[in-house]
Amino acid sequence: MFELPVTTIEGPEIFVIEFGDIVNYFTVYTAALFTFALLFTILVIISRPERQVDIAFGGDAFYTKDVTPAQMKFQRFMALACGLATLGAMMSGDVFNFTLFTSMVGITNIGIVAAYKYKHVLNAAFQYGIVAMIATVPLFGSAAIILATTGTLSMWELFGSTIAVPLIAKIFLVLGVMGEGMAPFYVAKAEITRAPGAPYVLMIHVSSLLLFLRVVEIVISM
Amino acid sequence: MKRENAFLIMIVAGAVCLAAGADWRTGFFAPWLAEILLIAAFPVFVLFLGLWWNASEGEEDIPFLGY
Amino acid sequence: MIDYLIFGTIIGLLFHGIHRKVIARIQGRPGPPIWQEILHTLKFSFKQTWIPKTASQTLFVWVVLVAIGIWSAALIVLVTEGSILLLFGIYMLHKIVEHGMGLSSGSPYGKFGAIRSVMSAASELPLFATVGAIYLFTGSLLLTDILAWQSAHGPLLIFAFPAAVALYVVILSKMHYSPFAIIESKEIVSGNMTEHFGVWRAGLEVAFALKTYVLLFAFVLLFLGPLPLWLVLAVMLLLLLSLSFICAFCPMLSPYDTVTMQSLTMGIVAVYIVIVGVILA
Amino acid sequence: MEEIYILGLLAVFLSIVIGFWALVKEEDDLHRILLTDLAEILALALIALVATDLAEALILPGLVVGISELMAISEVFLVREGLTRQPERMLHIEVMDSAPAILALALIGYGVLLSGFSGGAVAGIGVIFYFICKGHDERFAIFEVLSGYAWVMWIVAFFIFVLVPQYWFFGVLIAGAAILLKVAGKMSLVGTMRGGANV
Repeated sequence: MFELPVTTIEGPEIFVIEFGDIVNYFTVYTAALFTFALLFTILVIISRPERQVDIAFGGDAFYTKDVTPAQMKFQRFMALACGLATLGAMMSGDVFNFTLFTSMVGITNIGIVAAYKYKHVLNAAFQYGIVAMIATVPLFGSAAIILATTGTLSMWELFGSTIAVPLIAKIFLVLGVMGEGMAPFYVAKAEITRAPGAPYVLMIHVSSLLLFLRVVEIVISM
Repeated sequence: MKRENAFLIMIVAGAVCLAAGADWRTGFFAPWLAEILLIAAFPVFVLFLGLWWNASEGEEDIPFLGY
Repeated sequence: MIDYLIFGTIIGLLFHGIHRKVIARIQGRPGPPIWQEILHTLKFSFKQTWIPKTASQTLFVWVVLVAIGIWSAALIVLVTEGSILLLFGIYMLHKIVEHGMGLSSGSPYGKFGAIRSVMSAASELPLFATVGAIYLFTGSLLLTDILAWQSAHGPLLIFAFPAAVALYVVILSKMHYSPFAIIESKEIVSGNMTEHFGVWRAGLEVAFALKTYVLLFAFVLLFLGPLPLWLVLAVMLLLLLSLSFICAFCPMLSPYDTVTMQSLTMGIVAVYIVIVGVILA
Repeated sequence: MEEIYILGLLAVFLSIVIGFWALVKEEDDLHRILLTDLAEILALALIALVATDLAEALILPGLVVGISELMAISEVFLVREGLTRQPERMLHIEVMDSAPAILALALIGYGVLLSGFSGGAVAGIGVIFYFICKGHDERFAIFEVLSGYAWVMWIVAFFIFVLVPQYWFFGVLIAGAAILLKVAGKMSLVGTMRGGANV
């Protein structure tokens, strides 16, 4: 019943999940991304945090921060939520749902780092939060412009050759996803990486890279 | 990890790899199944091959660690 | 299929050995024999190994499996002539492996490597410029269609030269000893690979060999079109030699210079795409 | 129609430029949070420009996401600045001793009468008013239970719509009551979670 209009970009469609007029789909590409996100979500569940070793530069001294899983309950939960949001964004067949999942990833990313009480990590989380928040402007803006100019938000319609999506909406979409956690704003993320809890911190990168890969697919297909 | 266990897993993963490779050539099952099996089994095969090689047999000297 | 993987691993390791040899010769050292990296991998897999007590154990091991898995998948995409978007998606996922490797060990050196890996996220961006440029010309991202287009029109190297340069920079930034290889530079021991030794390092060597093979192979397929296998291998070797020359002559850049260089490449290709796709179209 | 939309779009773009420029210029972090909230409103304006019923449906999730992000970074800001002390009671007037129960009851009653989202908001204000006047001991377990039930009702209503559409009116009533509980519960949490003992 549902035929993806373009298969020359991301390979053939595998199957669709229908919720009324919201139709999620898997192609070879998105299924691969989905599997990857699933793998790392499972890793978040089953792995314990690492214990960071800090060295005092200029000497032989080092000390280990002891972290137990109980202390990391909140991060673990947030990382899990982040994984689920990423999974949703990977299979979403609707631009607005995609933007919602993206902003959810932004919120959970703030949550993952905000629980650490180190000043520089909190500072990075704050700056990152500001960027993530203002990124919702182009993010939802692009969805709104697409809706206003084409009358639909379903990727099944938008990917067809009959509908021309304005360039500004595409640029906004990419900018929005980038703001929720991608490249130009990575300096804050590099600070965040200093927080302990590798499996959970890693989820920040997993989600943002996968989102970026997905948005590239969406923008090229539109 | 016990030497026998590592060996067993390595053999199983290797067999899956070979079967997937053969399947992909002959087209007996769907090619995507062969591809997925291969992607899943090949890393396991590589790691457990090494683990089997270096697993202790219980008779070595204890290596000198640190100062 | 498994034969492709084993072939790719061995050729990739051999390429790494040649890479080291060429660099050594340019720098006036005798250098190791070219099969050194194969021996290296075998040596690592024979050595005793364990997981550091400070590490996040599951992640520490899984990251190695994931590394081999994604590059096997990339090779399969190339062999079955699938979508290059998927191929480059896998390249991006390699970033996660880099982070995971560094972060999972708890070692400060690994952590520094991982942080540098986050900072050099700009190295992935030229890749999408490449994908965009190829799409502008061929109207498809399936390797089958791209190869067919090149058989009909001639190699993309001529039509989309800046895109080829961008991909070249991308490959360069992932080579060992490259000026962009800040994540494993020696002032932080081995960067994010520091704590992965023994079997884990052997697994990573296999993954990196596949990575080198896949990236060079992809460059040949994307920009020169369908060639017989021996010619493909010869061109890959030539490409590798040119990369080795650059690696031998250039010092390691500082992290910020690396990001600047890669962003500049991205910018140039973006301007090129705008000219070709918007103004000329 | 088309021209009006373009005109509106231009106005919003201009505001976005001004807003972002202000954000770049601003040094004080607290002011930056406020400016961020202002910028967020521009996203809502962009959605509102669509000017159909669908826009209304899209604004709500956008608003929720914006508010939750705002609350998240405000919390980060508070922790970073070390502002975790309980605020002392600022306002104390006579009506706050005598009236809270009756006023809260009236508001909640009116909220129930309205039902749905706006009803939830009114009832939530009633609960907040009660908490402001009488103090609170973070009895959040009750609210969690309440929201859990509301969620279950919501799902039940959803199934009624999907499986037995002829009973849609029943479904609407359940969903309306559920969202009333949910919004009232959430609203009453505003400004009360300050990390005190959870009883």
